Amino acid sequence: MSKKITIEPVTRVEGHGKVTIHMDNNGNVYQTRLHIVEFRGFERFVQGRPYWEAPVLVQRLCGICPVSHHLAAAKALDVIVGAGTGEGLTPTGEKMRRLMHYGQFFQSHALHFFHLSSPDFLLVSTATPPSET
Amino acid sequence: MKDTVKQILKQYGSDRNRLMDILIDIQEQLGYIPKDAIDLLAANLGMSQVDVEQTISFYHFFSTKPRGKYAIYLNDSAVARMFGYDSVKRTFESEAGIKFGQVSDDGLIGLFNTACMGMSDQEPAAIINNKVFTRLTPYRVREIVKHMREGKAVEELMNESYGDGKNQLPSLRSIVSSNVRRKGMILGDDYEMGTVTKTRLTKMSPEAVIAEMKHSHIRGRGGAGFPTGLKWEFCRRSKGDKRYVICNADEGEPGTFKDRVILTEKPELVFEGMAVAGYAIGSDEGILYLRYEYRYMKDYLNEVLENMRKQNLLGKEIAGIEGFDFDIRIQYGAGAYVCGEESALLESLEGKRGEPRDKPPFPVEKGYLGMPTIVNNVETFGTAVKIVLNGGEWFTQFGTEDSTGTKILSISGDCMFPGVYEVDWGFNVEDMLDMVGAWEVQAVQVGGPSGTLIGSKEFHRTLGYSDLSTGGSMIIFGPQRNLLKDVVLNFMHFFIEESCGSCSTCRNMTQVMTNKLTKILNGKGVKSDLDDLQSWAKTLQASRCGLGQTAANPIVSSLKNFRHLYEALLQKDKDFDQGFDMEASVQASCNYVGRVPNFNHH
Amino acid sequence: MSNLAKFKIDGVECMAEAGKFIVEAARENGIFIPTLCNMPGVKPQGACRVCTVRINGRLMTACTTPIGDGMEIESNKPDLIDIRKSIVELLFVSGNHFCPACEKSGDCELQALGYLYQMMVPRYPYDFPLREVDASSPYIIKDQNRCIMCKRCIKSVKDEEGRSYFAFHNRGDKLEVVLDKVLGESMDKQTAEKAMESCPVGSILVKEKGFAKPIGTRKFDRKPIGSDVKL
Amino acid sequence: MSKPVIATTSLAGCFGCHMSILDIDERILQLFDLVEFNKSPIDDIKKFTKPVDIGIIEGGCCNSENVEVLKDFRKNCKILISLGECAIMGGLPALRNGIPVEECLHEAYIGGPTVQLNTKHILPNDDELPMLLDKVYPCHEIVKIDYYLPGCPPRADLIWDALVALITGDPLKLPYELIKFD
Repeated sequence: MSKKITIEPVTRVEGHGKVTIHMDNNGNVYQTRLHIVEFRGFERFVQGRPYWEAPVLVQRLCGICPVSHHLAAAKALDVIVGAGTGEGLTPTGEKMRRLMHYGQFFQSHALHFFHLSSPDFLLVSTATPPSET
Repeated sequence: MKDTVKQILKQYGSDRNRLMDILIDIQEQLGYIPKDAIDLLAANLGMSQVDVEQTISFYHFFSTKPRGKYAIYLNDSAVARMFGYDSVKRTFESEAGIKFGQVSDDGLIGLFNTACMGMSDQEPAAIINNKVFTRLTPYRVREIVKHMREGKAVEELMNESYGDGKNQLPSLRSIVSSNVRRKGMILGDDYEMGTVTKTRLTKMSPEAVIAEMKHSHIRGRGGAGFPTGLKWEFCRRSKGDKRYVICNADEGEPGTFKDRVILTEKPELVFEGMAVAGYAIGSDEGILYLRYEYRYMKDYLNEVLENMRKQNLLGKEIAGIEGFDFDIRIQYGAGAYVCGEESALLESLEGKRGEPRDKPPFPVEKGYLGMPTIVNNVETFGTAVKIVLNGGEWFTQFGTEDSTGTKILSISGDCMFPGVYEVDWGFNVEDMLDMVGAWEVQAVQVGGPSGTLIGSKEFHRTLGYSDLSTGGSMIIFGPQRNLLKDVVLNFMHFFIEESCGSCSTCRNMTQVMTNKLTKILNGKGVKSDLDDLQSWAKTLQASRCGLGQTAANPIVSSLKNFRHLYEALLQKDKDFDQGFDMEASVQASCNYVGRVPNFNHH
Repeated sequence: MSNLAKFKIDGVECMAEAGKFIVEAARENGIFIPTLCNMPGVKPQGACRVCTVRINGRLMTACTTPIGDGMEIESNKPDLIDIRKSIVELLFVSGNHFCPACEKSGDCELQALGYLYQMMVPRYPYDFPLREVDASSPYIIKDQNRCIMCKRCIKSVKDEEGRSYFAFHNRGDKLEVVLDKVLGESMDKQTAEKAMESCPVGSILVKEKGFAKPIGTRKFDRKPIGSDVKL
Repeated sequence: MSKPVIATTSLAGCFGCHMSILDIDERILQLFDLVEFNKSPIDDIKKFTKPVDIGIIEGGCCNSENVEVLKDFRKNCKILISLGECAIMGGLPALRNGIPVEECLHEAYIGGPTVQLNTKHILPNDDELPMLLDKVYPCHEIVKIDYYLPGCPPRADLIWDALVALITGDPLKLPYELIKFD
């Protein structure tokens, strides 16, 4: 009978995750799986909503990268309303979008470093002993 | 189709206030109300199409799709279900080859449910093309469907003998039984039509008539119980260049059928009572608002009216009284219990949805078409004739101090002799059960779903406006009945179906409380559910009309008088359970991907 | 000089023109009574029941009841506030009110009452009905998921011949507010703006104008509903 | 008196509420003085190692695993807080409620405009995968929840004030601007 180790949830990262390591009887790993299984059904339930609601709806696909999804939807709207032919998008509009995206990078990196990985570097003592992970 | 609609429009002078009559005629001549007819109506009545559809979609008997050459409406009330509704329904479905709510492909038969149609003493009952069939059995159903396939007319489907009393008259020819078990001043045979008009009205002033009514302390028989004399007086005093007398014959409260019997056996008494009221308040137009389920009485009632006109008891210069003109027309509803509420009735009379009005103003100030109007029950008008005949003083010897006179009860359910009984107010429930041959009684529903469900500890109480008030409905439940499932749940679904939906409380709370009741009945109940039901019901008190304010009564009164039935269903070991069922919830997705649900995977 | 009626609300002496509806009379005396379906210039509907007050022991709607001299009105009592909160919760659970993706958020009167009564969570289970979004008109969207059946649009949005653009459909819990196909397709821009303005929630939206006001500048972002009512 | 123990989890949420918890910025150091974190995605503890005083739940229940984690939290935590619209009313994922779950799966794996590659119409089907529920359930419709903090995400100051009040027992005065549903 195969043995299995489950690491759940994957921590110190932003978002959900689970890892399962499948081993045969004498402990050799034959398969490892990373589970990101949050199926919500956006593809179906977004249909029928007014199109200008799309950015506000899809930004809630992920709480860490809402801006990316928001901008993806905004670009899709560019095509619908005819602003997507490059010069159709005003320079200011394009710069606003880049600024928003950089803001998200900046926030995400700072958060990951100061909140999630800094305990290992700065407060080594409080980092939880491996046995409990 | 176009010329049929045009002809009907002309008949009613393209008056949008007569939209109910217009729609009824179209529905009966074409079998349904097609889209083109709606467009035509909208154009000619100066309304948008959705405004016309707004009225059509409110009433149960209007349909924008064909309902079959034979449109069958089977009564699904609590009493019908006690006497074989399920087997009759299954037989209809197997014989017609369709489910309820559908019409057969060949368009021959349509099967539909309907709320209580006033036949509780002879269930199961159904209406087929406006003809009433009572005491149905699976065998009878098979016969009816066979004859339908042979193309017989609806009258030919009736091969039973006609009902008793006036049901046998050529203009009525109905198999409905009147079941008059106990007569009193109203149902008694000691009255000759026209006596009061000719010998009393000719000598009394309108004010004198009102004085007698007030002196008799009579209160409305419809269920609300407002003093009738006062109502007439207010109306007489209200300013308005026209006044109306409306007779409320909507009789939608489940378990009530006494108005059907009064209108069958004593219609002239009711119409004369309307004339008396017209004389008292100074009105020349009376309207009988009759529920569509009683459409089978149409020719019979028209014949009675015609006869009264011939005898100068209606029409111009009635009984020679100078200046007293009064005539009556019949306006049919189209299937909406809420139209029994007087202001909803007035909205329906004006061709609109039966949504109760805000009060004030009261109908006696601003009623039909904004004019001062009195709306009284069938029985109240009949009683008025006897009061004017014998005087208010004579009337107070019957009944009790605060509930004078007699009350006609429609008693049904688990008893030997269901039917109509005229008794004095102050009659107690024990005597009533003895009278109708009901032993071993588990519960009695007094006043229909908006009334109360009482157990044996309350049978000593008496019928009256200050104790057990009722519009006439008394339903008796034997020990074998499951009160919560067969009665309370049925009544809650009735309120969900019949709510007009125009106020937030009743539109939503009836569904929310019924879901909670269903959860308890499915064995998922916990103690806090009972407290929730009790506190949630309070919100309904903010509803605009009586329907909303009493919509929680089935649950609240059964919780009060039969709490042990609820507690027996509660889960003992849990104090929190919102009814979440994991196995059921994962079924759909697992089936779709072809997976057997497994619950111990990590 | 029209006759003035003296009356009391929660013991506070008030005066207003007799016959004026309680909601307006209270407002003139600096007292806020919440409403959702009431709309200036339109006959009161008594549809939402949120303005329920108690007069001589009877529950009445303040929007439809005219002031009478010597009237004693209870409004700010715990049980009445709980009825209003209960109605707001009922409206939330019986529709699909997902505020984060709704452009009316911050200007929505239903949401504002949710804030006023600190509705953290409704006491009733969510119904999650699936209702239609009608985009057939060139200028507006009618989203039935957010409709609270208050009749403001039905009563106030009419064409020049007085025909209604909107109307009820069905009854009971299947009740909906629907847009007339013919009139809807010929609706002009001003009528569209008027229709959106008449809707207290996010059920009628003018097309292609979404999320115009940034968060923080909307009507109820800073101050609760009714805070503009003072002496 | 030992510090109260806090645990957090994100069920059918987008992790935005956890981001909002971390938006208390430098006050997280104060938080570490007040409380001790146990099972949470932002530290390494993956299973409850001791009884927990306050459990903070983000997200409603969209699949069977969410339900099991939620019930596990109910068992191990004295107090449970529903954090954010998803936990309170199902949130955005609940927009699928009323739509048959088969249609959602079909659109995503078979019928969608960008799904040409899935020629063999493979659907997610493995015993290790959580099973999709018929609809998204708010947490309080599955387990008893004690407190609710609305918002999408709830403002960081709201979370901070509420947590401090809960821990210290001081009365909670929430300024009007903090209670938002969007």
